[in-house]
Order: sequence, then C-alpha cells, then structure tokens
Amino acid sequence: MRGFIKYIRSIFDGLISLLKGLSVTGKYFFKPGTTWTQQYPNNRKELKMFDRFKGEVTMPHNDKNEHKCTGCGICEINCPNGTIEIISASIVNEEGKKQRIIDKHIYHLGMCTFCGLCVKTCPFQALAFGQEFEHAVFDRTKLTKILNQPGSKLMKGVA
Amino acid sequence: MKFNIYDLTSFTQWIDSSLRASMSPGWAVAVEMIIIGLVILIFFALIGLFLVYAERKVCALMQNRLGPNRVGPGGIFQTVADLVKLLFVELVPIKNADKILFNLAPFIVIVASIMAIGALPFAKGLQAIDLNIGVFYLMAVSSMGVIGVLLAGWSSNNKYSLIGAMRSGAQIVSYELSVGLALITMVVLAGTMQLSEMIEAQRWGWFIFKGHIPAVIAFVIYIVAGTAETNRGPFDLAEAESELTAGYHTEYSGIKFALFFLAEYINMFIVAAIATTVFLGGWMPLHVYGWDGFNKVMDFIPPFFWFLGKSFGVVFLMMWLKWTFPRLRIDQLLTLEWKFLLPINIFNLLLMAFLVLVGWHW
Amino acid sequence: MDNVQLAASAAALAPGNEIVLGKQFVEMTVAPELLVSTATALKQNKDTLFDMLVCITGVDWGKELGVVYHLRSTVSNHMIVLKTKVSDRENPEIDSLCSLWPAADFHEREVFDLLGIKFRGHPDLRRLFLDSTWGYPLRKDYKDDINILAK
Amino acid sequence: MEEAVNNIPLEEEEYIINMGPQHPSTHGVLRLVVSLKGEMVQNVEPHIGYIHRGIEKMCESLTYPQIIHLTDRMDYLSAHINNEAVSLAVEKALDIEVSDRVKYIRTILSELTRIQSHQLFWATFGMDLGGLTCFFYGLRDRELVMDIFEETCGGRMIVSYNCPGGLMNDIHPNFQKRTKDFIKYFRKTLPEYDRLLTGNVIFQERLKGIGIINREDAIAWGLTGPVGRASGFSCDIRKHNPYSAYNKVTFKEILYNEGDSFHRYQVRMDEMRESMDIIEQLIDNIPEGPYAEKMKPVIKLPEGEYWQSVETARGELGVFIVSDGNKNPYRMKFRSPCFANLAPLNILAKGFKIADLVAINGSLDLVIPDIDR
Repeated sequence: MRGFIKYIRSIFDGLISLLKGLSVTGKYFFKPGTTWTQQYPNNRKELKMFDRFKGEVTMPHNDKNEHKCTGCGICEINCPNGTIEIISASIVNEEGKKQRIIDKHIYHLGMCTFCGLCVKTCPFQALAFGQEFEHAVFDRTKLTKILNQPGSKLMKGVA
Repeated sequence: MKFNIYDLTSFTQWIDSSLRASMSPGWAVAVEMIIIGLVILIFFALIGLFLVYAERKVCALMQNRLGPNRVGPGGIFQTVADLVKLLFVELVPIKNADKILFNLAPFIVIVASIMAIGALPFAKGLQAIDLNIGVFYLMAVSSMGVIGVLLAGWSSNNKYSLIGAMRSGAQIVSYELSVGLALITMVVLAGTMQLSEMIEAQRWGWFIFKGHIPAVIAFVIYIVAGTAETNRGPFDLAEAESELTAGYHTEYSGIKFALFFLAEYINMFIVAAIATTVFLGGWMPLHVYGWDGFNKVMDFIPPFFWFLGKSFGVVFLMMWLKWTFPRLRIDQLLTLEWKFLLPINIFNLLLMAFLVLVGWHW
Repeated sequence: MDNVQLAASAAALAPGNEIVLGKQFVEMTVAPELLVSTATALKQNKDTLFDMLVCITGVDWGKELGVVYHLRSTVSNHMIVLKTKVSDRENPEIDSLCSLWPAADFHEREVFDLLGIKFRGHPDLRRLFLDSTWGYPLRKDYKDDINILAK
Repeated sequence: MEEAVNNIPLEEEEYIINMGPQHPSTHGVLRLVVSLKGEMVQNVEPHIGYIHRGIEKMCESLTYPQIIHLTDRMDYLSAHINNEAVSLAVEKALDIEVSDRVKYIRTILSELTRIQSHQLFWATFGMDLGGLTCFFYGLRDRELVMDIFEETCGGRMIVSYNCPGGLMNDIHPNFQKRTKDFIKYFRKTLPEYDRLLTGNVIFQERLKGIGIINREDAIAWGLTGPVGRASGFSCDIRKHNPYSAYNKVTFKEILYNEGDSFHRYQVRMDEMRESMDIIEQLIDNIPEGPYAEKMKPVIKLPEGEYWQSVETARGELGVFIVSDGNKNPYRMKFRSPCFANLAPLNILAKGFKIADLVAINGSLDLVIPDIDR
C-alpha cells in the first residue's frame, strides 16, 4: 500500500514540477515585452559602443591634422604579436636640428589581439582604442592600416 | 448550387453530381480522387509552412527573443525562403548507403501522413472519406511513418542514424499502445468509431467535458503519447540533437530532408487534429445547453475555423511542452510508458466503461 | 605544519634526497631511481599524506630534462615540490607515478608529448596533443622554421 | 588518428562511434571515441589536441605583461581569473603588494566571471539535455555581465584587464551601479532557473546517480572546482589559500557528498548565489587607492620557481613559472582545471547510456581550449 501511495505521489510531484517549468516559459510567451533583443543592422544609428570598447587601435588626430606619435617604437616592442610596425624617417626641423619622426605607423588589424599593451605603454598617449567594430573586408590586405594620416605632423609640445 | 460555408455537404455533392453527369462513373471517381489529392497536397504544404513558422515564432517568444522577422512582415515568408533554399541544396550522395531504401524512406514518411490527413473531417461535409472505423484507420495509418524512420536510419550507413532509428522504433511500438487506449476510452464514450458520428455526438458538449475526469486523463495521456509518437521534444530521442547530431536524418540533405522536416510538422498537426476530433468536438462549435444566444454567436464562426483553431490550440500545447522540458533518456521513456501511462490508461478505460454503463455521462 | 617541519619529516621519510627550503614550498630533488619510493612514502605517511597530485611539469634544463611534481595534502593543505632530472636526452626514462595517483595519467602523457620523456610503467603512453610526426616542442633545441615566426 | 580507432579492442557486439571533434555536445573540439554495446557505453577515450596552440611554448618568448593576453584564450570563460593568476604569480615573485583597491576590484570581477561562466554552464547544460530554452535564458542574463565587463575592461569575454602590478585602468564610474543592478536583477531571475530546470522531474531523473565519483577518487584524480566539491572534496582555493580580497569576505564553500552529475550542477547553482553575496560585501566598500603599482618598464623576475593557484570557475588553475632572471620565463606551465577534470571521463561514463555520457560531459563543464592550451 505504501508503495502505491508513493507511486501516486511521484506522479503528482512530477506533474507539479513540470507545471512549474511550463509557467516560466508561459510567462515569457504571454508577456513578450521583456525581450531586449538588439536588431543589429537596423539599430546601427542608435547603437553606441562603450567608450572603452576595444574595437581597433587608432591614432587620434586633432583638427590641424597633428598627432602625438614620436615614433619611439615602444608600442612595437610591447606588442606580443607583431601587430605594429613603425617606419620612421628623420627630418630637419625649424630649429635646424635633425629629428626622428614617424613616416608610417602600420597596424595589422588582422593580427591584433586587443591586449591593450600598446595603448597602455605609449608614453605620449598617442594611441587610443576606437569603437569601430565592423571590420569585415573581402581582402585581408585591407586589414593593414596606416594609423597616421597623410601629411600629418607631430603635435607641438609633445616630446 | 448553393455554397454554404457552414455546411459544405451540398457543395461537395454538387461537385460529385456534376462530374457524374458529364462523364462515366469510373472517370468521375478518378477525377474526384485527383482533385482531392491536389487539395490535400496543397493543404499539406501550406499547413507545413505555417506550422514551421508558428513553431519558430512560438519558441522565440518563449525564449525571450523575436524570432524570424526579416523576410516579409513579421517574417512570415521566412519558411518559404527556407523551403526554396532547401529545394536548391545539393543532395549529398552517401557512400555505401542502401540507395533504394535511402531514397524511399522520406516518401514512406510523407505518404503515411498524407493518408492520415485524408480521413480527417475538416468541416461539416469536408472529409475525403468517412470510414465507419475512422479512429481505427487513423491509428493504423499514423503509426506507419516509423517504417520510413527505420528505413532511413538503416540505409544511411551511419551509426548515429541507426541508433536514432532503433530508438524511434522502440518508442513508437510502446507509445502506440497509449495512443490507442486513450482513443478507445473515448470510443467507449462515443459508442462509435466513425468520425462524423463522433463529432455529431459532441453537439451538446465536447467529450472532454462530457466524459468527466476519465476524459481529461485520456486527453493528457493522448497529448503525451501523441507528442512521443511524432518524435517531438521532450521525446525527440530519435533526433536527439545533442546526442546523435540529428538522429535518423543525419545524412539527408536538400529536398529529402525537407520531406522529413515537413512530415514532422504534419504529423504534429495530425495528432492535434485527432485530439480535436475525438476530445474537443472537431469542427463542432462550442455549445452550452440552454444558452441559445451564446450558441448562435458560436455557430456564426464557420466550422472549418473551429477545427483549425482547436487544432492549433493543441499544437501550441505540444510546442509549449517541447520548448520547456529537457529530453528523456530511452529507459525513462519506456518506464514512463510501461510503468505510468499504460496502467493509468487501463484503469482509466475501466473507469470510463463504468461511467458509460451507469450512465453518468451526459 | 610549517615548511621547516615538513622538510624535516620529508627528509626523515625519504633519505638520500636533497631538500631545499624554497621561498614558497619545500623543494626536494630526487634521483630518478628513488622517485617512486619517495613518492610512495610521502603519500602514505600519516604526517605528510600527500594524497593529491596537482601538477606535473616537464622542464628542459639545457643539459638535462627534468620533471617537477607538485603534491598537495588535502588534509593539512601543504604542498611539496619533487624534482627529478635525467641527463639522457636521447632516450630519457622516468618511472611513472600512475599507480599512486591516477591523475598522473594525463599529465605524464602531456610531458611525454611535449618533451619526449618516457614514463616506465605508464599504462597507455601515447602522444596527447600532437601527432607522431612532430618533434618535442618544449625542448629548448626544438626548431620549427615553418610554424614559429622569429621576430 | 585512424590508428587510434583501430587499436581499441572490441568485444562481441561492440561498436565504436566518434563523438566530435564536431559534435553539438562536446562544446568545442573534443573528440570522444566511444565504444558502445547497444546504447551502453563500454569505454570512452578522449582525444584532445585539436586546439593546441602551444601557449606554454609561446610564453617562453613573451614578456610577462604580454603573457596575460594569452591566458585569456585558455579558459575563455574565466578569462579574468586566468589573468589574475599570472599577475599574482608575477607580483609574488617580485614581492609587490598591490593596493586594496586593486584586490577588491579583482575579487569582484573574478566573482562576476564565475557567475557568467556558471550561467553559460547552465545554458549549455540545459541544451545538452534537450531543453533548448535554457540556452537563451542563460545567455540573456549573461549579456548583462558582459556589459559590465565591456564598460570597464573594454572586452566582453577576452578582457585582458589585469597586468602585473594592478589593473590596466581604473573602474568605470558606472561600474558599481551596473553591478548592483545586475545583482538585483539576477536575484530575481535565478529562482526562475530553478523552476525551469532544477526542480524538473525529467531533469532530476536524468542526472541523479549518473556519473558518480567518490571523494577518494576525486582527490586521486585531482578533480577540483565544482566537480571536486560535488564529491565532498573541499578544494576551494579561495578558502584554503586566499588570494586578493577573499580573506576579507565571508562565504560558504559549497560541498555535497553525492558526487553525481546533479550535484555537480547544484554546486554551480549555489555558487552563483555565494558569488553574489561576495560581490555585495565588496561592491560598496571599494577603498581608494592607486589602480596599479608603478612597475619597471621591463619586468624581470628573479631566478627561481614560482607557483600560484587560483580558483577559476572550473577549478584550480595553477601557474608555474620557472624564471632564469630574464624578461621572458624559462618555462611556463599552466595546471588547467579542465585538463584534470577530463581525465576520469572514462570511469565516470562507463556502464551508462550514451545520453548519460552527454550529461556527464556537460556536468564536467569542460572548456576545450583550456585542456589543450
């Protein structure tokens, strides 16, 4: 007899546990307002990444097309994957001295692991993370970028 | 001819008589069969597409997401697009597969479900054939699909497929019993196996109300066993995505896979339609004895929509089950059947017979 | 039990081994032939009771190949480091500790795979990560011109 | 690899199936060669190495700050805790004491990492057992933790937030509010997880008594983390060898004695609650202080061997550094928890059904890149 009661009990306990589960899914079905799916390509205009989001490494330029990179190469040394290559040149500045400046700051986005060491170790804060994340291209050579804009100069007062 | 949406008997008879008037009786039957076949096929495709869409939307809402929403308004053409894609997918040839059985299997599955659809009463007078053993026929035909599943599993030359097929075989053999006993319980109540008569008997109260507790128990058991028979979650052991990758249809691609896929949804619809017919009054509107005004309003809705509405209600119930519960293991599946459903079912049948004998049903 | 006591009892248990009181743990340098007996004594003695093998590390010390065992006692939560070295780089062999700690199974296979140290008495010594065409990449003299980009 | 299959001795009526490296329930590129008799598992042999990247070898040519970003990619679900392990090991070697602020922030982020890892475990475990809805609920709630990480660390999974000597940058001003909002939300949502899955009769029947390992075996196999604790092996590094701010908080070490799949699951569910408790104790009391100690531009560890173990979401991660005094480690070894937890899969699954193998494998909560490194 006790076995029979246990048998009946197990049926009801089981059913109740199943109904509890149904109540959870049912709640979401009948109250669909709780969905917070982002409809990505449609919400492109409103979509704002967090300001620290590591999308790509950029070199901020001011409106006079000046950057802070002196071409010291610390970022190149610190990069674990050889993502950054610096090609420097030397010019003669206004004071008549020879100065090492940056010719090309090459950044291989395809190799970058976003560890943040280049941005952190840069002594002049010349690098920053950009929030751009749509990096897909058809040709992987396009992932190699030159960060300093053409014709840009070193900002005054940096080093 | 008078086309009456509430009673299609005169319409179907008019088609029959005008056909017979214009040609010999043999030809008339042949033409009728072709017409019925076409109508069923079109219905089959439409209901399949709709159910796939509905399933995706229902599960999306339950899972707190949006579901298909890109192709067409609300994504309603998503399944059409998917079907078109499936039609163009390459049919991958399988090394060492049993070619004949491999190609035959999807058709057996689909033929079984088409045969079941033929006997369903969609509305008053809209029934391809009204057999006097309708319930029996439906039970027999709806379990034929497992042959296709077994063939698919065997002929694929894949161990996953074979395990899936064997599971499916064990599952259907067991759960066929419960489906049968649950339906027999209602046959006892109705006193007939003819579907049209069963529906007529539910004019003043559907069987699930008429039969008191035994009918409710039978309904629950039928839904559980029916879900198991269609290989749907939580009883989808034959497919068991996380264990057997895709079970018996692992090796199928393109249109052959589409047939399996479609058949699953049609089978779900058939199970729901049988439940509707036997438990929920088929196309019969909801009538309450004495409430004439209410009955008039209910009668105003055409029977075809009553039938579809109820069926989709049951389908929704099955989807709800699928998208909530984890999958059972094969031994638990069989334990559930042989240790729980079957004893309860037999007891329930006795109870129903007792009720009918004493005359406590309405 | 602090490290000094542990070093004392370990020295008493397994004589003939060089014991250093390291910055973190007691470090014991064991001759390869004494390894199994030392480990058995450390595991079974009630004072030390090193019942958990945390980690096996293979190290290429240049001339020699070494294996470092980190053992922990789950009762008193102290750790000891066993070190053993073999000088035969061509065919290095060390006794397996699989019979003492089943956990050694995978760890020893890993060391075999990456450093080529064979473990005598291991039930199933096969390469774990790499296939048989590879060399032993964690050895310092490993050269791979194709896959390793030197900067 | 073909010889691996051919060499397995088969008895009468046994056959072999290959689960993986592409299989929905192996969570990555784990390959299990399973010999079956009908549905009964006779023998399971894990084959790993499909995602072996040689992280230990790579470390030998990198400096210590550069190593951090590789550890993210081992157990990517405990990325922050892995970072912390290397940072702590380097700090220990250099005898640097980081400020309390750093310790608190590290602890909070570690616990958030643990929560999100367990959420993903819950999600995928439900999916392994056929309950697909769990997957979406788990990932939905995990997204909130990811947002906290993204706002403060800049990365969602791969955070790279620690560095030897402290943190990459200070916490975001929104960090505390966001974390508290999440805790408030998740305290409401966690009972829903229990209603949907834990109490479910099918779920319990599927897991109870499946894949049992007792305490002695768990210790001998070196099982740590929730897997070890479900067997009653008290192995929480946070409790026994506290690091960061774990000695400043009170929390319970979850222990069960059954050692079956269900209790491995249950440990994780309870740990999420404990983690929320820990965060609540710390989140309002983050002391002021520098977010990083001043480090030399080139970090050179003194000659010697250094060991640091931390408790990741999966168990004990040990970092073993052999330094020869250079800026690169001479040998770097990661004792990864999944590597040890995978080893006894054969004895766990033997004699159960193939569906149980999936459940056992899921309950071990393996991250394959952590096994292969």
